[in-house]
Amino acid sequence: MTFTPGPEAEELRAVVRGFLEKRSGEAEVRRWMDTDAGHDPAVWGQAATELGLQGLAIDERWGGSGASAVELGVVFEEMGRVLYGGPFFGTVALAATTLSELGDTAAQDRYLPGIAAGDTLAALAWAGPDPMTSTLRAQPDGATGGWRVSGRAELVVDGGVAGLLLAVADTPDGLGVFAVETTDGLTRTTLTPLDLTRKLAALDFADAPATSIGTPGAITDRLRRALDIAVLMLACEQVGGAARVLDMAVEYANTRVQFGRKIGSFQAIKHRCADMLVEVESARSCAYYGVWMAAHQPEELPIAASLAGSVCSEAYTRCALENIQLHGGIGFTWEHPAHLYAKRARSSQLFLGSPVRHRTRLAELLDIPEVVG
Amino acid sequence: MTFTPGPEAEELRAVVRGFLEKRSGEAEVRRWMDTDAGHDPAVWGQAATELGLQGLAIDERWGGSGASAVELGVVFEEMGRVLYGGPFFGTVALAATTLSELGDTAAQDRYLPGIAAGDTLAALAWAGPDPMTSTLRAQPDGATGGWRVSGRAELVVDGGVAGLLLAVADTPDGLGVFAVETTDGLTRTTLTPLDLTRKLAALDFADAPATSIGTPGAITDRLRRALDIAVLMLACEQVGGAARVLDMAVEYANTRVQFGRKIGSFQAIKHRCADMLVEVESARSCAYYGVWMAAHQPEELPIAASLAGSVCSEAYTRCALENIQLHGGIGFTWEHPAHLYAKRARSSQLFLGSPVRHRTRLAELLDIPEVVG
Amino acid sequence: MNDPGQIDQARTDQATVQKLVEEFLAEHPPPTTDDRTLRAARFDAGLAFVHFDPGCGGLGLDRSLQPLVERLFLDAGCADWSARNVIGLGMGAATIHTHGTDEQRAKYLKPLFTGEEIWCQLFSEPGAGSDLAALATRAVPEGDGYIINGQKIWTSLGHVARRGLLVARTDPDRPKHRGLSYFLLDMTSPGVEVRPLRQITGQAEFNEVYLTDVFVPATDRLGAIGDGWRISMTTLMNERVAIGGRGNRRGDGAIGHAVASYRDAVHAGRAHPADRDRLMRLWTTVEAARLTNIRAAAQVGRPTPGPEGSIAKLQYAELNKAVYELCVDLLGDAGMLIDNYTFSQPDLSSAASDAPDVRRAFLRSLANSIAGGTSEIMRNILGERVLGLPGEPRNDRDRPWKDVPRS
Amino acid sequence: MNDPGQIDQARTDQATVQKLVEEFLAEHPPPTTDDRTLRAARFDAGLAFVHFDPGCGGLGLDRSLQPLVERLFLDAGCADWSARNVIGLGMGAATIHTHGTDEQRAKYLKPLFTGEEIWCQLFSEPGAGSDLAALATRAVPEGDGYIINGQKIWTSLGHVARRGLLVARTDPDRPKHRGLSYFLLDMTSPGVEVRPLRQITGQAEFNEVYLTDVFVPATDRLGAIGDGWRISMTTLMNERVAIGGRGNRRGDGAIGHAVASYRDAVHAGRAHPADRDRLMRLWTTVEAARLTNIRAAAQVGRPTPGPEGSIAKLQYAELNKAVYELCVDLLGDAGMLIDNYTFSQPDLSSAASDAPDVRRAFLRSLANSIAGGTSEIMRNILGERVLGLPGEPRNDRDRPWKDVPRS
Repeated sequence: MTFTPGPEAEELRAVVRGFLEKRSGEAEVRRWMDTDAGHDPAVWGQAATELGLQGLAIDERWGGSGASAVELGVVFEEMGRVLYGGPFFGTVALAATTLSELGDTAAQDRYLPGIAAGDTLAALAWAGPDPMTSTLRAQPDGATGGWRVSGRAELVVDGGVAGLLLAVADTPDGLGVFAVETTDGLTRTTLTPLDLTRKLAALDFADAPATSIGTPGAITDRLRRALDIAVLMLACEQVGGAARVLDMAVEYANTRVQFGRKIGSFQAIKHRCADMLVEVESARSCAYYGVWMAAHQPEELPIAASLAGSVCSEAYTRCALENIQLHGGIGFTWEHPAHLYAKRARSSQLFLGSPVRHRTRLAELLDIPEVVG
Repeated sequence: MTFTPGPEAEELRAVVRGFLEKRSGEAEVRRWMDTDAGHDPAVWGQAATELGLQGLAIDERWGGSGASAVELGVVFEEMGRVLYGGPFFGTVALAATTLSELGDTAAQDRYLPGIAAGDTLAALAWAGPDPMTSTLRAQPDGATGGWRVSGRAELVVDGGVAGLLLAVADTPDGLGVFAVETTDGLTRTTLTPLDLTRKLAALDFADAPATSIGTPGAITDRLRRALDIAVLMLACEQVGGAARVLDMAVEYANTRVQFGRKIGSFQAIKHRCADMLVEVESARSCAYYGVWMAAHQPEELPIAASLAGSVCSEAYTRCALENIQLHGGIGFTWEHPAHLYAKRARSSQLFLGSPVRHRTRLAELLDIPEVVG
Repeated sequence: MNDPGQIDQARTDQATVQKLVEEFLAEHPPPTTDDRTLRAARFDAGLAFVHFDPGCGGLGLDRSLQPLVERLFLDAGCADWSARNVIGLGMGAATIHTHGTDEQRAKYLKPLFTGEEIWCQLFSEPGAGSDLAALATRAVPEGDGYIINGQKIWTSLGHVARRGLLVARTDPDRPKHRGLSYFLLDMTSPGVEVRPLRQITGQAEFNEVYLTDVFVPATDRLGAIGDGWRISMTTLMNERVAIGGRGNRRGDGAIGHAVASYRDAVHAGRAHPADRDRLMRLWTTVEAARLTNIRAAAQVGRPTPGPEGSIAKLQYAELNKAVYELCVDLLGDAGMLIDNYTFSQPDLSSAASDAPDVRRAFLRSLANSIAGGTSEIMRNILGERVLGLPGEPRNDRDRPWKDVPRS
Repeated sequence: MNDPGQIDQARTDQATVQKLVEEFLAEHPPPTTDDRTLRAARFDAGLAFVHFDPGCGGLGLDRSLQPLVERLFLDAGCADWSARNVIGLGMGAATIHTHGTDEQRAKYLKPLFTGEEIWCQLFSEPGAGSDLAALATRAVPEGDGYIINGQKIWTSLGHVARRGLLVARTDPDRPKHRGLSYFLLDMTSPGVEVRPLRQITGQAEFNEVYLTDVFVPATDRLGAIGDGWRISMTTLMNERVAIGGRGNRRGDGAIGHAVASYRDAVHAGRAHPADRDRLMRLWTTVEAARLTNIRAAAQVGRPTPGPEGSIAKLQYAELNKAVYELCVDLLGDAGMLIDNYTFSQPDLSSAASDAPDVRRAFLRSLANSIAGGTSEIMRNILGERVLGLPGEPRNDRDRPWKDVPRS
């Protein structure tokens, strides 16, 4: 079995890397991280129209390229590498994937072309730790034939800028996904994220008018699948970030001189870098395996997603914190980029399921019993 | 607060160390570890009659010295340091402590003088992982006015050589401790211990005639206290062993030359030794604190015992395994003493409560709730 | 191993000291005595640093008695200055007392103790972190003093300090450790510029200090010319003890926050069954470290802290990071937020908050294993100076400083 | 990064090889063909080591195809020789193929593959472990060959091996790495004495080999005089891949035992709530390591294993120890016992047991991070040869070997 991204994916990577290095370097990232929008609309538009990134995995009938999770994973890896601050995760990994997986063609016709074109910013909202147990509520609106969504989503990635909100909400028939496009009955509160390069908002829905996507009670498996794909995209981001901090650490260890020697010649530093390399390669294996399975062996997706979800996020955190330690004092300053990666790592470790939760899910999938009492 | 053993205890240490170095060096330990008895009766006798070690913490009225847990801890530390193979743990840490704590003067009159004199070898037997939930059974023997003990104790430290067996057994009135002195209704099976320097046996009791010590159902707290003291003696042994392997590692690192340098000059080795030092000092603090509390603040005993029980056993195992790694191939051979310590460490880590069990107990004592469901 | 005679002496001294403090407090009741007045009187009574010489705020007693004295004054309701003048009290006083002239002790120790003069430390430089002895700030003799030029970094309290502990190079032609001298710098001198250094929490606890043609009189040189490295060791040993030695009651400090975070998480249904053992593993390790500190502090008969202080420093740093990492994990989603990244310059005048934002505390903790000597340096010290393992091959120790490669 | 053209080629080759193996198996049905006969035919068909040259048991294909071939033969019911002749198949063959003369390849590769000749490795010495290049065994020219004197250690299969991969010093006046030569030793030569070396499990998997005036003909020197270090690198790189590359199905091997141990413990009421996450943490790490191995093995276009093999070796070693430590913990009290410490000398002819005594497996695992290069050496290799970090200052590399300090 070969699950390393193939030559086409690597060609894509080269293009995306070139684009992001030019349009989302550290200076850009820092400039935009202090804004509420978090990103440069011009870059976002260019990503959509010139590179087709937003539509990469969207079917061609909706203006996308119909590529697989493997290629999309490469894009997230590259974005993770530079901490790209646009609402790509909310729009593409969460909203577009959910629309694609839920298979409601009316909704797809309505929303996917805008996402692919770069015109629509979107987000997935839920209340509580896990979308599958969201405590938002939706009820039919007899007057309009539509729905009304209520409740507070405490923490929505890209929720501050998204024009299209997909709310995961409970109904008398079970879990549903609802598109909220108006600002009626919607209050957004901007939050201060630990990771300033990923914007977060709290959303209060008060009988907000909404359209159901798919049939409430019948979308559970498809939503779970969409979330697993999002977990894998997060894992790819984490691999990109982890590899970048390893590069940064090695470069510093090869430059900084103390005690008359480059510090990388000290085993205390060298062995730490070696351990980081093992972490990065482990994470990379899990992420690549995951997106490959998403594309080619969907029945393996749950295990592959939770494997990547636990391994990649811990690897990234360990590498990002190690990178600060290795830089010494300078790594603790605001001016050095090391902390931006540490914050992204730490924050994304808690997003879409903590490592321990993913491991618990894996145990369940593998039928490894829990200890009772 | 000062809980480091005081000058008297340190004087005792010097005497015990000198004795054990002379009479229980590595050659002696190896010679006796291949026997079922596991120890040299002459050394045992000398320890009792010349040094008074068996009776050190036994009250003077039964021929002991009435010293505290602090002094007894020093003896166990020194025995752990040389892996003394005699049945001191079963006889003194478990049996004598239980007799002392249970406070049944008739039993004390009968058994403690023999232990203090070095004439009685003893052991504490129970079935199942925890003495407090032993599944041995005892029932009154109407004919004799005594009791009959039944059941299988899978694993009894020093159970192969002990003439006096204290069996923790369940009765209709609750848990009791029963002295079994005869061989009627008793079958001993010698086991192959992971740690050849601590002998283990399985004991099958089949209506073995026994005498109750204290009142069944009323001894629980006292037995728990005796076991906590035994945990602390084990912790002291572990500190002695851990300190010894650290010495061994440092000595080797200061001697062995590779790449034209003493290997201790490499940070990979040096920093490992530093971490071992931290482990040893942590373990030492917990063990010393524990025996001090046992002697001076009995209400602190449960917390102090489980603290030491978790910290010291993990520290010892880590140091003992690290010592093998540090020695490289030679540390993997039967002829080098490193493995004897690793086996003692690993084995004693599973005895009288694993670290995770001690931590769970600590959480209960500190009223730190568990997660339900 | 402690000498029996010393231990008996210590017990007697403990009672003596306790009595002296009680008498002092009766004479100067904290509720009705102005803080600075009380501290001045305490200094004069020899109860400031009981192990210092009489006349220097001390009584010539054993160092192990000092924690007892501090506790007695705190228990009586006196203000806690340990954070507000942490450099002065924790490291400066002992350095000046050990190496200062009578004039220097007379001039600096009392205002340091009363809090009238806050101290900062001017050791680290951009090019001299772990390798402190490589520092490049120059001190060139001129008239009856020195002209200082260079840049220092990581100067906590630099923006409020009146005085600084400064190490500078007086002879670049000698090997690195032997060309340094130690100065007591008046921070109000012309040419001293303090700039805040923003850190990853958004705050600026530390500063960069630029020294441009700063004049220091020869009377403010501490110890002999070229003796700066040896003297700075006194400062650093005390620093490690001060860093590692915090927190004296079981369950205090970071681990207390973790227990609270865990309870909250259990209550909110966020905790995972594996979290309890993770918490307890940290709890036991923290408690073991605390007990080791107590054991070390109770060692009598040692005039200065030894390299064992690095055990406490190393453990404190690594544990603090692990504990706050757990705290953030226990927050669940809320761990993705922070209270704020607003720029500010704390002066440490308020006592440590009882309930810090654990996310901020987590970020701050990342400096614990760097500041005051990295964990790697601590392990070197433990390996070489406590365990006696050989040093690494060095090419920087015996050559003139100016010829050693630097970055 | 792989070249696209190469990947397409690899896919074609895969189909080709699959077809060749199927045809071969049709001609030589494993159920009715004697094992050695089948292996001899397989060698002649170029299906022994498909990446070797034609005539040498190979077809000149990419190395990444070999695992596929092995699996196809195993699936067809052929015997697994990988353990029984682990040194020969895992390291010896590649070394002889890469560095041997046509005569040497013709003489040694076929009996190695058929299992007629078991090989062992004579590298380590008591004074040369991690620092292999310091080895002291001397090879002195005499007549048309060499006289060998010295002592080797850690020779697995030494007691059953017919041949040995030997590195010895031919020139003590040159620097350590440059005075070595590589020999193919006939273990039945006079002067070769093999003594079992008892290990901490009680068994003796390894041996000490004493070489006293052993004659080796010049035709059995592999490569040029003084080229021994470079050639031994081929052996070691293959060793690391062989060690790290074991186990190919998810959940196989040690972690499978751990899952079984955990189930047993849960069933018996011995498991603790924290054990499940501890198990799953290991499970995920093992699975990640397994996937990294697959990724590495699938890299086409590389004639020999690179230093990345050290990733697999390092992970395998550290994980195996941690996994078996968990297994023992899960046993509860029974972890204080062992099946036996009886002395024996395994010849590795039986496949790895499905249910080993995990206590014995734990003890055995302690050698994993030592044998075949310690984990410390693996980290050096990863740091220096994969990441490009600078080496340590060395005083042993350029001096004549005889002048370098040794223990």
